[in-house]
Amino acid sequence: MKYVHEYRNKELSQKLINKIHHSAKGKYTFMEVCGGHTMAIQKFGIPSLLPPKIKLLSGPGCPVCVTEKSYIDTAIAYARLSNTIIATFGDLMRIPGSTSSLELEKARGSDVTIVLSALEALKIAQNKPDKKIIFLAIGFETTAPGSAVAVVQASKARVKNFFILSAHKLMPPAMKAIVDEGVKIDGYICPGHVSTITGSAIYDDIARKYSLPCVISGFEPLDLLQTILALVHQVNEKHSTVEIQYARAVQPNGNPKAKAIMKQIFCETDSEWRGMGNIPKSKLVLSEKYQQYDAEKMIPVDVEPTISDKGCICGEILKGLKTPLDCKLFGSGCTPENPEGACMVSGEGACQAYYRYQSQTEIT
Amino acid sequence: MKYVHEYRNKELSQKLINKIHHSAKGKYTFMEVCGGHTMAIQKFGIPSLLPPKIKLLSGPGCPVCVTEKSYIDTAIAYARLSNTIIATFGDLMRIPGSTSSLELEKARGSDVTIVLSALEALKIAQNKPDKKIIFLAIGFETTAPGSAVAVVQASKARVKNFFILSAHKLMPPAMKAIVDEGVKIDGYICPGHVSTITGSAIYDDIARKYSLPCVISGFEPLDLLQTILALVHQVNEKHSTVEIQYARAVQPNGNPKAKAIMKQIFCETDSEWRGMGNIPKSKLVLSEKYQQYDAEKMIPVDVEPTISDKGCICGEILKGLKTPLDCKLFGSGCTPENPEGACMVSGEGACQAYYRYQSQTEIT
Amino acid sequence: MCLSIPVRIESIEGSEAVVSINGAAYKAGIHLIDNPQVGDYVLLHAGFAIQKISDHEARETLELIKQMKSPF
Amino acid sequence: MCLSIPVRIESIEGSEAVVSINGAAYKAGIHLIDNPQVGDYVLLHAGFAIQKISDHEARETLELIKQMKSPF
Amino acid sequence: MNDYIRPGHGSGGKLMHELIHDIFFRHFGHHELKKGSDSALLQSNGHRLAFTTDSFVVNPLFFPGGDIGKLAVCGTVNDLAVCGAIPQYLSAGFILEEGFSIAELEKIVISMAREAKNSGVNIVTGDTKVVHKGMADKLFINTSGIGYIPEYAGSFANNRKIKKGDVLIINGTLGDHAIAVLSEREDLPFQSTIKSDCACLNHLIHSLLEKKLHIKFMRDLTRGGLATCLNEIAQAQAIDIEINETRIPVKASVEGICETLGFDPLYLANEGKVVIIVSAEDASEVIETLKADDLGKESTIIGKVTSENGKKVIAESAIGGKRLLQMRTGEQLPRIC
Amino acid sequence: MNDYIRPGHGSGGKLMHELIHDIFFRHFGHHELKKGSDSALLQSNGHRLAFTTDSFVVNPLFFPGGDIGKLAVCGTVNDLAVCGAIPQYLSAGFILEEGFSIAELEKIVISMAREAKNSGVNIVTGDTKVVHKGMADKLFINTSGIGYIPEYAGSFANNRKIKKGDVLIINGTLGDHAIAVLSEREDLPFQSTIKSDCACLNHLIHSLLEKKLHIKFMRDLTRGGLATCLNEIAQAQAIDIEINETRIPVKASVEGICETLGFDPLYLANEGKVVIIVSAEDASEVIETLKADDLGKESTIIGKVTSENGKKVIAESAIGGKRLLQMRTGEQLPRIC
Ligand code: SF4
Ligand code: SF4
Ligand SMILES: [Mg+2]
Ligand SMILES: [Mg+2]
Ligand SMILES: [Mg+2]
Ligand SMILES: [Mg+2]
Ligand SMILES: [Mg+2]
Ligand SMILES: [Mg+2]
Ligand SMILES: [Mg+2]
Ligand SMILES: [Mg+2]
Ligand SMILES: [Mg+2]
Ligand SMILES: [Mg+2]
Repeated sequence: MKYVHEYRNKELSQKLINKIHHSAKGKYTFMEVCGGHTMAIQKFGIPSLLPPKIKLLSGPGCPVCVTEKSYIDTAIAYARLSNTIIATFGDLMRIPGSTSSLELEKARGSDVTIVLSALEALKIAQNKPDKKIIFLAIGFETTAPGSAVAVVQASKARVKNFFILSAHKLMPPAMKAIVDEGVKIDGYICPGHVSTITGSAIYDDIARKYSLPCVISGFEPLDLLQTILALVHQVNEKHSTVEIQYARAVQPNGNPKAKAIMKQIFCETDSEWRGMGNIPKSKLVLSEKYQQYDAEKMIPVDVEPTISDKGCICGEILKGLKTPLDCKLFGSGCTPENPEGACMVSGEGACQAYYRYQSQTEIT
Repeated sequence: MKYVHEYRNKELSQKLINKIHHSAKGKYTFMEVCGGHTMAIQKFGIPSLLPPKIKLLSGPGCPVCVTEKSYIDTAIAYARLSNTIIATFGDLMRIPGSTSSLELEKARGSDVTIVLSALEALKIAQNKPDKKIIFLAIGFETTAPGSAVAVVQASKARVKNFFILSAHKLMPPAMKAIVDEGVKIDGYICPGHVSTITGSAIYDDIARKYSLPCVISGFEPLDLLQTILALVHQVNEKHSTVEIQYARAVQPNGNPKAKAIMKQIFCETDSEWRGMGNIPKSKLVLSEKYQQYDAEKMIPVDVEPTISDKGCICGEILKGLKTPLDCKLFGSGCTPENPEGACMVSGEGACQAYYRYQSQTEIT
Repeated sequence: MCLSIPVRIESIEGSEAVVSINGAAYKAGIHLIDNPQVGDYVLLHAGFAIQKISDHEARETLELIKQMKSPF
Repeated sequence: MCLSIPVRIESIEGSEAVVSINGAAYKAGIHLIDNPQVGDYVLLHAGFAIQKISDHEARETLELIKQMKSPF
Repeated sequence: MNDYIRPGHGSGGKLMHELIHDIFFRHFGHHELKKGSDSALLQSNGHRLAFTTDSFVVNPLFFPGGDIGKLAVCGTVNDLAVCGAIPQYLSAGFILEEGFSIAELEKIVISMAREAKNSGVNIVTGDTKVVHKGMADKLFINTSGIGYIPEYAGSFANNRKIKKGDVLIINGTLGDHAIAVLSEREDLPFQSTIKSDCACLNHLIHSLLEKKLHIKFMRDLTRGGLATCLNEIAQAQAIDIEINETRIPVKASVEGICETLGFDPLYLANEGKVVIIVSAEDASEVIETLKADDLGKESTIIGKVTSENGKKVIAESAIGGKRLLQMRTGEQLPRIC
Repeated sequence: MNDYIRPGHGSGGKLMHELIHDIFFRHFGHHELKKGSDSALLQSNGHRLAFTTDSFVVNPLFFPGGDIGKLAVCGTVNDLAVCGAIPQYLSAGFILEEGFSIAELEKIVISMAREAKNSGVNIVTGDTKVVHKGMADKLFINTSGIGYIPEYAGSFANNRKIKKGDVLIINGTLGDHAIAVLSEREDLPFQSTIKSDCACLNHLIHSLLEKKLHIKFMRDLTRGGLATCLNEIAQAQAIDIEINETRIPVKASVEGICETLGFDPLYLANEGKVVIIVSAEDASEVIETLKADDLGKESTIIGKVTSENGKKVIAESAIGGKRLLQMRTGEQLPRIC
């Protein structure tokens, strides 16, 4: 068993689809907050298989889409310094800052290199002691532990030229903010990989205080269909509890080792989210003790003033208030080749996902 | 009048040739010590126009050919240092050192750049304050004043990253050494452009003590033919004085301003000459006061041990004891594309000059 | 967010493991995993193993669906 | 050695002069020349003017050859 | 953001198509160029020719299953062959970086010579340029190719009418080339046994044409992968295409690496794959013929033409859901989310 | 010292010839390639074709009198034309560096389109590759070209016998291209009004062929300059050539810059010059025909064939002295001595 194709079985999914069709009575709006879910939903054409009364909304689950523009502007400012190497996941390369992007800065001569892991960035620092390596630490709770490991390793090996620029965001505060904003949803498809680290307890508040069904889902079609079915059942039965559909990977207690190292290295702070405004305690930054690895603390740089997006409704899409089709720019002024907003840049940004995997109903 | 084509007049040169044929009685061997003369002689096919009893020998007048191999090895060692730029006249690029050449080091990634003047090298230093610029100061008395100017300018502008690696050689000591070595010649075609700086007095010793006719010559065919005629006359009349054929450019006193700045910056020292051994007081190095611009004094470097040439008779050719045709490697083991010795590298090295402008007698 | 796929641990050296991604080998950090063993399937994310996969739970999930009765 | 050709000084600024090489312009150092004037022909070597050319001597040399009697 | 060349302008997707249309087609304007087909089909003094060109800039130069030299021959041979031409003559233009090893150059040249011989073409004209250190990435090769259109391929080259119900066939697995090259690069630390599919397809294609099977269209997959290729076909031929994702052959390890990096195998580069459109009744004979060749062993039907008047490509997923398959938008970048 | 590519391997001289013979001719081996002529003369299904390729890597991209685009069209058109072919179709392969300005690209493409139109060729197939920043020097272009051999040029293309006494004609001044490009480069601080001679010579050449003048051989001068070109001719045709240096047209400013840098104009690159060998009796009519065209205004006889059985090139100097003129050995470097 390899835990992938087994969950793409057509017969079994047909069974779930039938069951969903049978169980769905009223109207349901569920939000998947994880961009990976958005992608999988589109890729497998799930909307074309659901009854029309079930609507899936895409939430703020793409760490790239929610990254504040000023963060990109800061990264670009660093990229323009000489003797500096920006190490980044490919995701950030094309995100538009106020007047440029990392891809464009690279094209103009900056040293911007794509890494697959925080440890790779650290290795570059060790191989090039003359340069300052700034690792763009983005991602949610899933990715933050890796950055923490890199900082611990840098500290052990006394590496002096490795820095991180953190935009690690936390998922639960955003999920709460969405409901606080008044977005009408009937349940959350909770992010499976975030939950492998955090465990399920982080959603307890949402289920209890906001009375929203929460199901932690895997990423294969059977996972998602089973999750949707579970949400439909909870709604039908007026329950609101946290269920773990993705039991093969998610422990109720998450990954204690990863949680411990995150806690050791990072502390929580308030943060801007692109299009969502300030959310309290929603971001991880290096704690006092690890300041020497904090690019912002150690490397002064002039950042150009942030210019706000014109016409982009990314924020409202992230909040689930609108869909990409509501945006006037979608598909004309804003395409994956020339993205206006962050949601069009990332492969799992709601706008790009819509653009690439447009559902069958919209096709015909 | 533009002082070039007027001296390439066929009729006038025919007059001189006739006169030479008429005046030449015995056998004559004259040496041109300037590579520029060697080039001009070959380029205009002068040997094919002279009576066979007049033989022209090429002396040590190519600053590249006489540059000791260890100098190239040192330049290569500097080229291999990081953060260092070698600025050089094109002449040195292909000179074989013991195991490499500057061209090859550049191909391997070293920063080696060609300049047209010492001031260009200084400009590079001013534009790139993070790098050390080492200017390869080669050439005889003609070129040394330019290097001196660059050092003075560097000093005035307080440039701290400009250095010279000097191989500036002096002509008269070598001309004497040749006769001391026992080379049989009947007169010197003295270097015209060296003499614009030094004036004519530097050859007085040679004319007087060695009883050799000396004529300072220009570089056009009429100049050379007139010089050869003058030498024939001196030999016929058993004179040995210093004449200035190149009067339009050479003052008896030379260029006092240039001589003064050379004296200010440089002092004389003994030096190896490729193929000629050590010659006392034959090289210019920076004087005590300007040490901070002396690469060898300021930038320590490990130079690989010098490997001596195999089979190359460059030295004997420079001394006028042999011609390139006497070399077993000439044209097969040693070509301008793959030079074995320095005389094949420079366009005015005796071997390359022979290779490229082989005289009509050898052609047919 | 958070691309992640199940990979198999093939060998372990210190805090790094060679994992097999359907046959392709990759060196992953296993700093975040307790007691990793050769043969374990783990989720790989951004160069790190972030969690072991429970074979038991994996089968359970499928079994549940298989045994579900069709509504029709 | 010592490639050098006669060039004409076209303009002077400080210790640099624009010289004309048969019509092509080049900025040469004139640090080594006393009293350089626009219109002077100088020998250019390795970026520097190294000596003025005497028009008088230049003509003299040619005249000498012209007036030489043929031996035949 | 539009004023500079970005990697996506060369990655075979939408950005590249825009550049080609806005700059090259607009100014060069020739109808054969504007067709955007694999080769230009030309008349030269009453004679019918196919003519094509490609430059090769792969890094690394050597990879499992091939090297830049083999690629340079195969790419151009294939562009001729898919147009129904018999490839005859190739040119070879080399741009060499100062410092590049002549021994490596020779290896590459030998590889080109071998591949040319195998595929029956002659390299008849060439050019060599050297640029200074740092001004090129070791070596680039351009090959241009000429072929003639044989009688029996004539009607093919004129495009038979594609009809609803016609099927699409591919001759093997997707993405092997892209992943073989990527795994060889130091910056992508994967190790695998995946080999590039790089191969000359002219004999394989010839075997179809000779049998006078009713081939309606062919195109070789290259940079933009299957999805881009199908979109090009759909647009150029004005048809709707539907493919079935479960039928598309992809090696397990290729799929795994894709999932790790966030790549889609449908957009990965291939260098020995061709998409063939035939009528449904000919499909089995075509597949049989393809399977008789080593390069066609895994040939399979991947989809069908669903409309004679459209330009969409639809993919049906493993569980039966459908989605619109678009051109790739830029270079695929490894990502974490 | 032999194991690495050096600039001289691309400078059109002896090093390059060695590389081509030892590596390319040896392994590719086709007789047309080995002829080393400007274009390969081919049979395609009974039809006679000329086929040629060149890559263009000039720095800077824009220079007085032209740009890389114009050069790319002229170079290939000329290689076809000097073989007696009527140039018809060109391919255009672009290698673009990330970050290159699309506006500049468009300028270059417009220049190519204009030059193609003027010379009557069509750009019918193309390719675009993008390499990462620092992996190429802004932009490289490859053009390959096809032409057909018209009836009246047929015998020319088969090489008439060159005889002792035949004369060599050139259509204008040497070295303008090389010096125009050099003076535009920041590292060679000359300012001059010298313009590149870059031009398509096909109409000029056509005017000779149409008149059925007894042209015996033509070759366009490019990288290696006149001296290298004449040596190639002498070797390929097994003749001795003698040229008269005073008759070789060189602009005064070009000559001056050469003397300053230690260059020899006989080895400087040209991009709109052709050497033509004709019998002495035809010379005046050929020159008259050439002079009727703007590109041939300064046509002149520069030398003659002195033996039908040799391979030497001799130059007679201004004062009547003679010397052997050899191939250029490497890139010419500016020097002080
Ligand atoms: S389509 Fe573009 S502009 Fe519109 S909301 Fe999405 S990202 Fe913003
Ligand atoms: S031919 Fe070469 S090896 Fe012989 S003396 Fe001259 S430089 Fe030396
Ligand atoms: Mg193709
Ligand atoms: Mg092509
Ligand atoms: Mg192709
Ligand atoms: Mg060529
Ligand atoms: Mg390189
Ligand atoms: Mg040519
Ligand atoms: Mg060519
Ligand atoms: Mg050419
Ligand atoms: Mg192509
Ligand atoms: Mg560049």
